[in-house]
Amino acid sequence: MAASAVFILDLKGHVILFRDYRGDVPIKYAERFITKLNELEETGKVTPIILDEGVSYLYVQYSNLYLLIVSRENVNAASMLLFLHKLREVFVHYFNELEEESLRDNFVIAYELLDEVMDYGYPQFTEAKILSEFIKTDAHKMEVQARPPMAVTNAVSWRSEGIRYKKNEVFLDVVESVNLLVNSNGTVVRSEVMGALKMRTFLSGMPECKLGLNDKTLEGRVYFMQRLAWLTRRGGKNKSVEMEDIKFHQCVRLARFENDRTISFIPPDGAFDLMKISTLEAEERSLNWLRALTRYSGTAVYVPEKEALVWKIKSFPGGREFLLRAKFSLPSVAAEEEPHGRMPPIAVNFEIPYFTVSGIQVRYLKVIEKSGYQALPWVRYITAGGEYEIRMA
Amino acid sequence: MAVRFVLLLSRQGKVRLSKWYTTYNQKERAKIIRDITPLVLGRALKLCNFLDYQDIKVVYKRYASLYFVMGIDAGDNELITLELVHHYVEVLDRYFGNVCELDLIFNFHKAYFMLDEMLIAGQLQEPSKKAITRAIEAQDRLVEEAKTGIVETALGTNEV
Amino acid sequence: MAVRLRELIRSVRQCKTAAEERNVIAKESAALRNAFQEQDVTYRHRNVAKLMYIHMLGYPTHFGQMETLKLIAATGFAEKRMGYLGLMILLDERQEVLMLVTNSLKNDLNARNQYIVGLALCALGNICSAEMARDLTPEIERLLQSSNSYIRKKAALCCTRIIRKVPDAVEAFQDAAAKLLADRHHGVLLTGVTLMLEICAVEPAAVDAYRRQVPSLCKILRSLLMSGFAPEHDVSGITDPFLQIQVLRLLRVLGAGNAAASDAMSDILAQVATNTEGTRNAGNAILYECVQTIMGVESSGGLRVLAINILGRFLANKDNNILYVALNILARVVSVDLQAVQRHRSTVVECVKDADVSIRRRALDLVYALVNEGNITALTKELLDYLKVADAEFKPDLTAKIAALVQRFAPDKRWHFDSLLQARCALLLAPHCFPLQGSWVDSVLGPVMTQAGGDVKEEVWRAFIVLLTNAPELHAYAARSLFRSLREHLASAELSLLATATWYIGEYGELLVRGGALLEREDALSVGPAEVVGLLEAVLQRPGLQPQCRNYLLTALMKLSTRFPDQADRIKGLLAQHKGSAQLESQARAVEYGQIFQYGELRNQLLEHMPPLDPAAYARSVA
Amino acid sequence: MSGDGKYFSTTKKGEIHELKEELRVLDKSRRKDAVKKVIAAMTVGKDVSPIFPDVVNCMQTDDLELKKLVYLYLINYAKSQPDLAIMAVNTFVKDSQDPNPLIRALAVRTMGCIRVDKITEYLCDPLQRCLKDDDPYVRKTAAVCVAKLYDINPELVEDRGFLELLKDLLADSNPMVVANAVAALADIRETSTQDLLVLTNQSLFKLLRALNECTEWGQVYILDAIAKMQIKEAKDAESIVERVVPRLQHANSAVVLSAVKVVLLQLPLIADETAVKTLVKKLGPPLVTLLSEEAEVQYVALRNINLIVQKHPEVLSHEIKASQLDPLETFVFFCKYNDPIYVKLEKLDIMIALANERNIDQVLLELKEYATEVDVDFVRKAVRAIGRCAVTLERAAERCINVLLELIKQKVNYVVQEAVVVIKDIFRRYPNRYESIIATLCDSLDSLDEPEARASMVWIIGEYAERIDNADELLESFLEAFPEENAAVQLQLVTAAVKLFLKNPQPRAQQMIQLVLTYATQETDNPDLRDRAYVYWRLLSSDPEAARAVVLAEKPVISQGTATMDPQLLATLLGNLSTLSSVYHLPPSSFVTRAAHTPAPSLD
Repeated sequence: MAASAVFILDLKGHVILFRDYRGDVPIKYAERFITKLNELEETGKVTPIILDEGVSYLYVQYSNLYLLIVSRENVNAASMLLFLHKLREVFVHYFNELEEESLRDNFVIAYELLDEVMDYGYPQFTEAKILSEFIKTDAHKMEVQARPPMAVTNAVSWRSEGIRYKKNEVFLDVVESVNLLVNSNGTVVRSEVMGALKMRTFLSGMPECKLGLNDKTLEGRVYFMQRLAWLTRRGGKNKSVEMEDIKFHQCVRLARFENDRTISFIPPDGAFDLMKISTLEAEERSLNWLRALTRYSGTAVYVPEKEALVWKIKSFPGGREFLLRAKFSLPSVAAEEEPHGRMPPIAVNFEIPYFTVSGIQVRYLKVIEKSGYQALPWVRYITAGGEYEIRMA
Repeated sequence: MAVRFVLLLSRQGKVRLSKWYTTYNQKERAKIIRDITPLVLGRALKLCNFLDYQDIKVVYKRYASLYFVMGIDAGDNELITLELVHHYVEVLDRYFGNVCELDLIFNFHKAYFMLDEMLIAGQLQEPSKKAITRAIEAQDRLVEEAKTGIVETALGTNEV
Repeated sequence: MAVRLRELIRSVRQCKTAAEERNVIAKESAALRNAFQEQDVTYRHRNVAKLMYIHMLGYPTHFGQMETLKLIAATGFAEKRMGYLGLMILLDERQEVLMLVTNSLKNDLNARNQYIVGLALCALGNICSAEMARDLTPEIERLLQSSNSYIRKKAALCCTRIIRKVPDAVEAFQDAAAKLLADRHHGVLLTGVTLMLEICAVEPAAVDAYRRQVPSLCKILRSLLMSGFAPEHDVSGITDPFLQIQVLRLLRVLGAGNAAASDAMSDILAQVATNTEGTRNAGNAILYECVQTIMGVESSGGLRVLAINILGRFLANKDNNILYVALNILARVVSVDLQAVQRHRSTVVECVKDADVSIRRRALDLVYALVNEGNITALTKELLDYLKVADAEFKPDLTAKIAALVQRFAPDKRWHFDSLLQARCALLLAPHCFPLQGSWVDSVLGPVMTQAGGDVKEEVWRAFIVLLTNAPELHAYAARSLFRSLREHLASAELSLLATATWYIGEYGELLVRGGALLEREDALSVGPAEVVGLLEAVLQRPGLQPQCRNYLLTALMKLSTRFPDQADRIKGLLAQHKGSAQLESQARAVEYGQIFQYGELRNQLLEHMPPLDPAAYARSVA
Repeated sequence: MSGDGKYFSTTKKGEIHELKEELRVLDKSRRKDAVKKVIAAMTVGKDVSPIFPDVVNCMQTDDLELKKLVYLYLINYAKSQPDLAIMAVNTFVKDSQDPNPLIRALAVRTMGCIRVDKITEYLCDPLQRCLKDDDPYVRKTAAVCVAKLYDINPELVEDRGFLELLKDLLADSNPMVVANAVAALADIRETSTQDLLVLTNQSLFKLLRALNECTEWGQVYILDAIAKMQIKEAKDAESIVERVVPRLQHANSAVVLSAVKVVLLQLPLIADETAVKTLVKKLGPPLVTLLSEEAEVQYVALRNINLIVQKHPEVLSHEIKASQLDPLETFVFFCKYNDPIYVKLEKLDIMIALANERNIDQVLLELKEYATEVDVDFVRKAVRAIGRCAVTLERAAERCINVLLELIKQKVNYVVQEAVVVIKDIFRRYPNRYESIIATLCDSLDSLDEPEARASMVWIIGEYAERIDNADELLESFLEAFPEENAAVQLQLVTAAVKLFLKNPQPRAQQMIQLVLTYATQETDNPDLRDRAYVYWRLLSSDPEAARAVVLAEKPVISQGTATMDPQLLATLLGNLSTLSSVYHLPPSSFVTRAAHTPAPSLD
C-alpha cells in the first residue's frame, strides 16, 4: 500500500518534478488533479485528500507549489501527508527556500533526493542532515565517492558518529504559547497553553542525555506535574488515570519513559523539538486576556496590504491597561465578490521572556559521553501569544 | 459576428492583455482564462486554430512566444476571426515597429488603446490598418502636446 | 516615493516567487490608496494605469474604481484617455458606480474634439448598461448622422450594444442604419452593415424593410470584387474581406425564405463563389461565408452545385482549419440538404479519427446527425471499431454518442443491446481510464455521467428503462443481465446501475426465477426468490448508499413481496427497519408499505406491473 | 497566412536533434549537462524517448550523479523501448557488484523499476546476492526490490525462492531491513492469494523489538502489519499493547494513529475490563494532540476521531469529578477562525457527537457564533448541527429550536433553507410539541429555492395540512412548476397532494390530485415517481378507506442518531485507521483500483 508517484506542481498544475515509483499513475494525472481541485474549490468542497475515479490525491500546498502524492491503493494517509511535509523540510534544508525557481535550478539533486527518500512508494529515510552527508549539492565534493552513512540504517538514524565540537554546549528553550479564544460578550471559550522544549545541541560524539523537570508535585503546587500522571501514579486502577498530551522527538526512548518515566535520549546534532506538551493549564490566570483597556499608548497604523490595524505597545508593565478605539470608514466601492459578514476576530501577539505560565522548570540536564567531557546546559523560558483571538460582535 | 473576449497569453500562460465584450464577473473571467490557457498552450502546431469551449468558439493564433486568443459566438466565421487577429497583430507591429513581447508588457495600455480603435462591442470598426494607426498617433500627439504645455486650445480644431 | 508604471512592471517581473509578487503588489496598493486618499491629481492617470496593471495580474483593485471616474471628469485628453480605459477594464455594466459616469459621458459625446467623442462612444459601446443606453440614445442618434466618419462608425457599433440592452431603441436607428450603406468610408460601411445585422436579430420586422437594400448591398460587394489592388484595404490580394463577409451575412438574413431577394443576389453570389481565390485564408473565409449564404437562401440548383463543389474542395483540403470549417458547414446544412451531406459520409467518419480533438468533436456531432435507420448498422460498426483504439480522453464522448445513436435508431432491440455491450467491452480495454468497470449499463452510462451534471445522467438511464419496458421480448433477458451485473459489482456499482437494476429486478423479478427461453449465446441463470431478495438486501446494506437508491430498493422489495409470496414476511421485516428512518421519503415508504401488508388482495393489485410509458405520448407531453 | 514568423520571433531549432548532438560529444561535463537537459525536458512532459540509445551510452561512468540521471531516464522510458533496455543490463549487473554499497543499492533499486519482463530474468542473480549483502543499506533496498519483481512476474519470484528469503529478513539484525521486509511482504500480500505474514510467536516478538529501533516510517509499516495480523491469543494481544502503547508519545502522527489502531484492535481480546477502560482512556490525549499538527494531518485525525468516538465514546469523555480545567472538553474541537474549511466541517461533526446535556449550552453558543460567519458552507453545516443536537438531545431540543428561530428571523436565505430542513426532522422526532412554529416557517416560503428545503416544506404542508389555513393555496404554489422540480420535491408533492385530498376532499384538492397524478404517471419518465403515483392512484380508486389507513398512518418517531454507521462497516474502518479508507469512510474494496496482477508487456 504505497504511493504511485510524487508530483511537484506549480499552482497552475504544471509539472515541475515528477517521480514515478510504481508506473500505474502516469504524468497526465497532474492535469486531472488540478481540474478536480479547481472544481472542488469552486463548490467549496476542497479537502487535502481527493478521490477521483479510483485515484487518490494527497497534497499539501507550500509557497507557490503543490506537493502531491497519487495512489490507487488504500495508503496510510497520515503517513503520506507527513512524508510530504518531511520532503518539504528536506528540500528547504537543501535549497534554503523551496519554491518553483529553487526546484528548477536544483532539479538534479531533487531527483536524487526523491530516489533516496522513497522507494517503490514507501517512505524510506527523511533526515535531511544525514542525507546531506551522502547526497551533496556541491558537485566537486563528489570526487570522493559517497557511501551511505551508518545512520541511514542504524537504530540512531538521526545522528552520525564522529561529530566534534571544541566547546560542548546545549541550549534548551522552554517555550509556552497561550491560546485563547474570547467571545464577543467577553466569555472565555477556550484557554490553553502549549509547551515545547526546543533544544540546540552542540555536542561531540554520541552523548547520552537525561532530562529532569521540576517535581514540585510533591509540594502540590504545579498543576502541570499533577497531570504528568506517570511521575507519581502509574496507571493506578482506581484513580483517574490522566495521561498528559506529550509528544516526544523520535530520539527519546519511549519504552524507557513508559517504564520509569525517565526522559533519556541521544540528541540529533543542532536544533530540534525535544518534546511538545499540549493543553497545559495556565497557573497565572491574570494573563487570560487583555480586557477593559483604558488608555491609548504606543502607535497604531492601518496597514491595508495586511488588511490589519497594527498597534504596537512598547512596554506593557503588569497591572496596566490600555485602550484603543479605531473608526473605519468604508469606501463607497466594494470588491465584487468580497464576502459580507461579520468582522474577523482580533488577533493578539505578545512575548514575555523569562517566564512560563505553567510554572514548568528544568531541574537538570545530564550529558554523559564516553570521552567524559563536561557540557554546559543553557536554559531559557519564554511565554508567547499563540492563537490569541477575541471575537468581534 | 461578435467577439466576446480577446486574450493575449504568453507561452508560460501569463496574461498580457484581456478584454471582455460580454459581461462576465471576475470569477467567470478567471475561470475562462484558467480553462482556456492549458487548452491553447497544449495544442500541437499542425492542429487547427479552433477550439470548442462551452457555448463559444475559441480562435487562437501563435506568434512566436505569444498566443492571441479570441472567443467568438458559435455561429461566427472562424477564418475571418483569424484575419481579425492578424489585423491586430499588424497594427501592433506598425505602431511599435517590430513588436516584441516586452513592448506589450511595458506598454500594455497602448495595446488596449489600439484594440479600442479596432473593436467596439466586439465588432470590427475599421478594416484599414493605416486608419487605426493614424488615429492612435493623433491621440498620442494630443497627449504629448498637453505634456509639453501646448494647451488644449489646439484641440478644438476638429469638426464635430 | 511613488514609482513610475514602468518601474512597477519591472519590479513585478523581477519577482521570483508568487509571494514576492504579492508583497510588491501589496506595497504598491497601499501607496495607491494613500495617493487616492490625498487626492493626488498630478499622478492620477499614472496611478490608474498601475491599477489596471495590478488588476491584470489578478489582484483586487476595487478601492481605486472611483479614480477612473475622476479622470474622465478631468479636462485633459491624457487624463480622459486613461480614465476611459480604466473604466472599461476595472468596471462593467453591473456596477452601480457606473451610473455616476453618465453625465461625463454626455458631456464628452458633445465635445468638439473627435477623439474625446470617440473615447466616450467606445466606452459606451463596450460597457454601457440598459439605463445608460436609454439616457444617452438621443446623443447617439445624433452622432450616427455626424459628418465625421470617425464618429459615425463608432456610433454605429455603439448602437449595436444599445439595441441589445434596450430593444425598443431599434426604432430610433433603423432607418439611419440603412443610410450608412451610401457611405464611401469602409469603416462606416462595415459598421453600418453590422448594425443592420444586429437590428434584424432584435427586430425581425426590420428584415422586410431592409430587403429594399439588397441591390445596394450587391453593389458594394461587386465593387469590392471588381476593384483593383486597394492598398488601404488589401488582405493577401483580396479587398476588404471583413466587409465582404459582413455583407454576405446580411444577404443571408435578407434572402432567407424570400425568393425575390434571393434571386436578386444570386448573380453576385455566383461571382463571389467563382472569383474568390481559395489559396489564402482570407479568400477561404469569404468562400466559407458565401457557401453558407448560398445554402441559407432560396438559391437556384446551379448555385447550390457551386457551393457543394466548394464544400467538396474544402473537405479534401489538407489544412485542418479548412477541414474544420467544412465540417461546420455540413453541420449547418444537414437539416436542409441531407443528401449533400450524406455524400461526404466516409470523409466525416474518417474525421472522427483525426488527431485533432476539435475536428473529432465536429465530426462526431455530424455523424450523429447523419445516422438514420438505413445506415445505423454500418456506421455503428465503424464507430465501435474505432472506439477500441481511440484515445482514452475521447472514449467517453464517443461512447455516449454511440449509446445515444443506437437508442435512437436501433433496427431491433436485441441489436441495440449487443451494440451497447460491445461499447462496454471496448471501454474495458482501458480499465485505468474507467475504474468503474461496472456492467455494460454502467460502462456505457458511466462516462456520460462523469461528464455531465446530475440531471443529464439520470435522463439517460431513465430513457433506458423506458426503452426496455416497451420491449416485452427483452424483459427476461434484461432482467438476467442486470441481475448478473449487479451481483458482480455489488460493492462498486454506481448510481445508474444500482437504480436501473434495482428498479428492473423489482418490476420483473419473477422472470428471473421462472427461467424461460434464453437468447442466443446467453448463459442460463438459475436463482431462486431468496437469492433475488437477498441481492437487493445486500445492496440495501451497502455503506454510503444514496437515499435515492434506498427509495428505489424499498419499492422494489415491496413489489417482490407480491411476486414472491414466500418472501413476503422477510420483506416485511426489511421494510420495517426503515420505519424510523430520518430520511423523509424512506420513512414514508416504509410506513406506507407496512400498512399495505395488512391488505391481501389489494396489495397484489396495487403493485401489479406498471404500465410502460408510451414514448410517443411522453415525447408530446414534454414538447 | 504565411510569414507570421516575423512577429514576436525568436528562432529555435529542433530540440531533440540538438540534444542528440550534445550527448555525442566527448567532453564529460558537457555530456552530463546534456543528460541534465534531457531529464529537464522529460520532467516537463516532452517525449525524449527517441534519443534512448544516446542516453544509455552515457551509463557506463564513474560519475555517480550522471549514473543516477541515466538510471532515472531508464525508469521512465525502458517500457517504451524494451529492446534497447537490454543494453543497460550489463551495467546493472556490474554495478550490483560494485564495492560501494551505495552503487550496489542504486543498481538493484533501479533494475526493479524497469518494468520490462525480459529484463527481470537478468535481475534475479544480482537480487539474490543483494538480499544477502553484508551492508544493511543494500539489504533494505533488495527487500523492496522483491516486491517490485513480484508485481512484474510473481511466478519468477516464487520459483526463485525470493519469498522465503524475504521472510528470513524479518529476523534480520538490522531494524530498517526488517521494516522494509515487512512493507514488501504486505505489498505482495495485496495481490497474492497466500497470506505471507502468518504469525508465529517468534516473528511477532521480532517485529515488536524492531519497532523500538527503526525509523518513524518503519514503525508505521510494522504497526500496520501487526494491525493486519489475526491475533487470537489474549497473551499476544497484551504483549502487543504493552509494546505499542509507548508509541502514542511519538512525535510522528502517523506512528501515533497506527499505534491507536493496533491498540483498538487488541481490545476485544483483553478480558480485564478495567485494563480495557484504562487503555481506552490512554488513547484520548494523543488523539487530541494531533489537532495541533498541520491542517492536512488534522483532517485525517478528525476523520479518524469521528470513527473512534462512534465505537468508544468514552475515549474523549471526561471524568466529571475533575474541575472544568479538564483538557478533554469539547472545546478542543471548537473551530478556530483560520482553520481551513475542511477542518472546520469535521470539527463540527465531532462537536455534535460529543454534545451532551452538560455542555450543550456552550456548544449551542458556539454553533450560533458559526451560523453568522462568512463562509456559506460552514454556516449551513452549523445550522444543520444545531438541528442534529435538537434531535439527539431531547432535553436540549427546545433551546436548539429557539436558536434556530432566532436565525430564521435574520432572514439570510441559505440559513432559512437549512433551518427548514432540520426543523422537519425535529417535528418527526418530537411530534406534537413544536408545531406552533409552522407559521413562522410559512413566512419564508418564497425564499426556498433548494430542493431539499422545498421538499421539507412540502412535507410539512402535507403533514400538517389541517393546521395550516391555506395549505391548499401553498401547495398549489409549489405545483405550478411541478415538471421542473427536482425528483425529491416531486415525490413529496405527490404524497402531500394525496394527504391533502384525504384530509379534506373538497373539489379544489380533487382537481389538484388529478393533475398531479396524471403528470406523475404519464408525463414523466422517472420510473420511481411513476411507481409511487400508480400505487396512490390504484389505492384511491379502489379503496379510499385503505388509502387513509396507508397514507395517513402515524409515523414512528425517527431514530435519534441521524447518521449512525453500520457496525460492520465501522469495524472495517477502525481496522483501517489512518489509511485512506478511514478518511473516505469507505471500505477499501470500493475505491482500490490496483489490478490484481497485470502481466508486463513482453518483448515479442
